[in-house]
Amino acid sequence: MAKVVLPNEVARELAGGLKEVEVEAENYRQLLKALDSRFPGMGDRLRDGVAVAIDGEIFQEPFLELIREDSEVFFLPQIEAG
Amino acid sequence: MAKRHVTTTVNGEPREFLCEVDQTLLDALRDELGLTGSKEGCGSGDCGACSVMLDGRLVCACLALAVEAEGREVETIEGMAEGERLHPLQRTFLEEAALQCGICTPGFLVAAKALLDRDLDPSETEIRYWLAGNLCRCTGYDKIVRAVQKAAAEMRAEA
Amino acid sequence: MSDSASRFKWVGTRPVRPDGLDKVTGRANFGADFTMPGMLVGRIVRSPHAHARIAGIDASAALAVPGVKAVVTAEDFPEIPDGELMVGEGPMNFRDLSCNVMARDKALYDGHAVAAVAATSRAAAEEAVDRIRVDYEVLPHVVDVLEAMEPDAPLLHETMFTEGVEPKPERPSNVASRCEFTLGDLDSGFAAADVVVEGEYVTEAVHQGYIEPHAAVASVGEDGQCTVWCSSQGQFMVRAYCAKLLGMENSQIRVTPSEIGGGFGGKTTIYVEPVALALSRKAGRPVKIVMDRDEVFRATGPTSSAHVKVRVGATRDGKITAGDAELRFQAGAFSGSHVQLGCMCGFAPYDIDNVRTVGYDVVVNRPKCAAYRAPGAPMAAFGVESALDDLAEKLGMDPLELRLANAAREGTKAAYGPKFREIGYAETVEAALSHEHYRAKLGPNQGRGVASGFWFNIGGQTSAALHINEDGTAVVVDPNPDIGGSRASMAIMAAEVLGIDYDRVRPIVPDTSSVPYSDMTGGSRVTFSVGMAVVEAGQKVIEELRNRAAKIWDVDPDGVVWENGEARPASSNVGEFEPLSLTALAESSAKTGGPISGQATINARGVGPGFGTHVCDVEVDPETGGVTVLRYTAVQDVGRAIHPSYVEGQLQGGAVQGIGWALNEEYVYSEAGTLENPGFLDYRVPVASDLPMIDTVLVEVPNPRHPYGVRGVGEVPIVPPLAAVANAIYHACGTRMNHLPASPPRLLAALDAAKLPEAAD
Amino acid sequence: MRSVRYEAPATVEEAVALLSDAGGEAKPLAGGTDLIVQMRARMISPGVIVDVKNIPDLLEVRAQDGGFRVGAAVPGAVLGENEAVVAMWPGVVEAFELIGSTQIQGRASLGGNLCNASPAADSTPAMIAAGVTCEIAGPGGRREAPVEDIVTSPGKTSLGNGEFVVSFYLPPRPARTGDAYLRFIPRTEMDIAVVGAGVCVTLDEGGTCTAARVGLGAVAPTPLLVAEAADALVGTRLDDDAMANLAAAASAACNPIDDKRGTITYRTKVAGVLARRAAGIASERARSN
Repeated sequence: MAKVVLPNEVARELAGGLKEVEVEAENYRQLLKALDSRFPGMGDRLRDGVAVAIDGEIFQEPFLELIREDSEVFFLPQIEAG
Repeated sequence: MAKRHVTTTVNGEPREFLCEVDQTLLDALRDELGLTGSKEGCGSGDCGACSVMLDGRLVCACLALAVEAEGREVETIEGMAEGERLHPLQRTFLEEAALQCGICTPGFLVAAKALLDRDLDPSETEIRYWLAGNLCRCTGYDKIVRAVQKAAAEMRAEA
Repeated sequence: MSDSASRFKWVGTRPVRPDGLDKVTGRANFGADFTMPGMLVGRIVRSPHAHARIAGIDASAALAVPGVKAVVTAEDFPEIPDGELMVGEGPMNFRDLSCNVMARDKALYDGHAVAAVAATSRAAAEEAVDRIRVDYEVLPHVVDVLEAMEPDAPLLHETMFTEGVEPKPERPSNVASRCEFTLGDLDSGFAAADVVVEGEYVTEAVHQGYIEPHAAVASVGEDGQCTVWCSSQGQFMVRAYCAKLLGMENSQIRVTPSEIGGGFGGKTTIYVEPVALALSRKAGRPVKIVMDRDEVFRATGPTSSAHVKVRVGATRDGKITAGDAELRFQAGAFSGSHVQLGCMCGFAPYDIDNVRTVGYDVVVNRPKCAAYRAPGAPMAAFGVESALDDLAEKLGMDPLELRLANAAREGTKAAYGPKFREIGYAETVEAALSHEHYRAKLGPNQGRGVASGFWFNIGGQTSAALHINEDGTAVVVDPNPDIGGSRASMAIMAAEVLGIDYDRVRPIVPDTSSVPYSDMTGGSRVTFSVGMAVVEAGQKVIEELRNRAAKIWDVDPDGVVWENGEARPASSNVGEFEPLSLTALAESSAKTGGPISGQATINARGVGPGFGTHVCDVEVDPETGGVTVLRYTAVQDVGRAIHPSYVEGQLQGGAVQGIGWALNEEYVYSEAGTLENPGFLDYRVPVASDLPMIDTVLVEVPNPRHPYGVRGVGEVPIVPPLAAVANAIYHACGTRMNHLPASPPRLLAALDAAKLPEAAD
Repeated sequence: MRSVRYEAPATVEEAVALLSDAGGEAKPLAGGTDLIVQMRARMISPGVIVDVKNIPDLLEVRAQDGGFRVGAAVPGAVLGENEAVVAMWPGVVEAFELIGSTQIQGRASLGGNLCNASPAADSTPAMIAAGVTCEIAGPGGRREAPVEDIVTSPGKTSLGNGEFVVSFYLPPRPARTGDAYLRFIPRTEMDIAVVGAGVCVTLDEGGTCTAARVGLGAVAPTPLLVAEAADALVGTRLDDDAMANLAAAASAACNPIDDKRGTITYRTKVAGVLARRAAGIASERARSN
């Protein structure tokens, strides 16, 4: 099970304050689906405009990135260009 | 309002143009003569991107009227290289990576040449003060100062 | 410095940049240098008020001026619904963008565009600008971030309800959003601390200060097809944003990037481009708009002024146990300060178990903020790095040793959550510690400050193509405007991968119709991402070259290798063949299958973050508050420097922008909310005589996920200087400047308040 | 649209005629470093621009009665290259050369700097300290006036209709006399003075100050001649007490404003600091003269 850390605001609004959840998924799309079925609305909320760090690497527009059994997934704001 | 006819010398060549009385020399160079190497960064003499030589004096072309060029000699960045041969400053700016975006570069080159034309051995402090009227936002000036020092050294060796 | 020399032929060398000659001879064409036949001059009417309802606009007198061909107002732009859309590289609120480009209903800051005219001459256009009658109903205004957060502050947007707070606010306010990042448990972190330091740190708004004003030429044809020629950090951004604002499709607009005279984040959005298009559409002729410098200052991209509170706790032996920060960023007239990024960056260099950062994005009656080099990070780092300086003093520790003891390393959980992969922060601190500068003697009234900084760096959507010309030379099609020498880096990487001479590779930056989409030049992504695409395109070319050689030799392509710019038989088993050079293969391409080219379209992955550590010496004149920067050294992990001169240049330029931010640059507003210093005379960017040489140390901890080890380098160097300078001032005179810029009046007032350094000790 | 004329008269008389005929609508153009900026910013729109640089008197530097006559349109770069003037009145030349960049120095003039009537003009306090006078031409002929009598308020001068400044007279420097000018700016170059101080002192053979003049800039609506500050020096050996009294008198004379360049408190304090520092340099020069 991958460990997923939700953004504070999303955790509060959609997950009853639960900040860390464990999710079974092989890629990011599956992960988002799994989150959405557990916390309805979360899939939409996290689809666009967020970046994700999977095992330390930041993906600005994640989609099919592989998730491992022991992966750590963090949601982050997108990083803007300077 | 009738335009004024101006006869002048630009980079050694006789040139004529028509201009408004209140048109700046910079606008005339760029818009009437197509010499867009001189840039407008501020229009108030604070950035030096429009540096040109007017009768042998370094000036901001944005702070001179085009009509003042009548009968006088103007030198711009476009006249700095001799044909194919770059001025040593143009070459050292390239070698030392003394430009990033390049918008301030023509002004710096014209100003630095004016310095080396009168003093081939300026100190770092003299270079920095001479060029204080030329703003560069990219380089932090380090490589520009080094390029001027290198060109000066080469020109001293040649002289 | 590195092993580059032995392993690479071109990577790590310092050849002359391909576009250099044009730039030293005045031939290079920047935004304002382009003209079209029949072109009109466009000028913009700007609000003289900080906040005013626009009751009406009467353009009849302006249209009567001889030579005036068109006037546009917000009515000439489609009204766009509120909300964010995904376009290009991220979400954008196009209603806000449209209202920023041309005020609708309300003018929200001094300099806000309210109308525009196009005329046959500048004089006629200016006359028309004067004759446009705008009926303003002046409203109360607010320009200060803390005042704007007060419940009774003048409200900019009746529809703004703070996001990110529970329960949802019932009343609108100027606080667009609140964000929070947490790690561990803050209370237990502070409970474990023996020493706690805290402070409030204020920075003023600063401008990117690029020397080239915004400029665009636009032409709209009768068939609705448009061309735009302009200076920006991304021609695809200009195309997409203009299309959205004008209700067009991307395919209707072709944008050709000019050379760009500096951007630093400030040209990652649009201002004059859609206005020129709207004027051209109405006038039926090309229109050119070039901003004056005062327009650049009044109406384009400053960064946020900021109010930052920091609290840090540590054990007696110097282990940081907790970090807490609250950041209030002023966004200008529309939401979108970079406070979230500030929250993430402040503590990022350190391994701290318990961190909380809270951010507020606040609108005020000032121009809408734009990105500025490592957007959000310098203000946060100013707070954290100043606090760490206090902490080191309280602990009796060397400030660099304190940083080293707490340095984030590979596997450290970053303050914003995820674990770092390969990073070189500690290496920068070690390099600073061992630098001769750090041991050099100081005189009276002199002090030394250090500070570190972090930036994520980004990758993103990128394309590149590599065309082999018929004579064996090559063209690199680099889709990103070259803001600081990136064409040289692309040519180096192309030459390296193909194994040919640098001089035989010519890079170009094409228009939007000539190359697939690419994200903007910014975020320190170009050398990394476009370089990656160039290498991939090069590998495709090599594969094709091996195929062509195989055809000529009548062997299997697997039997051909590409080495040193030549096709060779993989082994003697393949047969005895003379190597085929790129030139030979190119010259025979008609026979072997036609032109040879490779293209790559990628979403670049594998970004490596960057860290820097700066050392600064200053001297303070205790009688005038004047500060002289005596010596400056910027150390940074750059991954691998493709063209070290331009990497050094990024460090030097970033450091000097940060020095300007620390010492003299600031937006000054009048009581009426108008900008007092919209020019280079009183907006004081550093000049050559203000500075020493800026020494650089390029630490190379290669990014293993880039073919040449590249990390982005452009953003990081502006992050440490604010605190490095402020810390140096503190050590010179004993007065801590919590409010930047430390301009002479502000510093002298602080010195006098502290009753001179001797009394304070 | 308003039309503007450009005239480049060859004599002082022609210039006077052009200026007086146009009433307040005409503006003399010397270096243009203020005029063209103001025109460009549309702060002013003169009906006639009278370029005075074709008039020989305006561009001349010549020795006269032991001092120097300096044309009102002589650029800073030209005066700075005149070794004799620099040797006699280093403070005046240094103040002139502080105006703007090298580029500005190629154009900026003493006449323009004075008649632009900015309280912060660099050359004016230095000229006041050195006792410089200016020759004014006008419909009523020519007259000579002390520099301190010209500026009456920000942007306004005592010049009458049709009058303009032709030249400055730098008087012969008395024995054991030295002048100096210092200004404070936030950067090292390219700023307008936040405070400027010009000091001229004359010493007797024993080192006692027998005469002094102190000019201050950017601390009041006009450049100031501060008699009390000079009085603090005269009769002293310019010891620390005298210098402290000078600083106090200079600060006391200030009547500045708060603006984007500095605060009242700042300007008042730093005026004293700079007056003291400039007096130090001036006295060094006086001793070596």
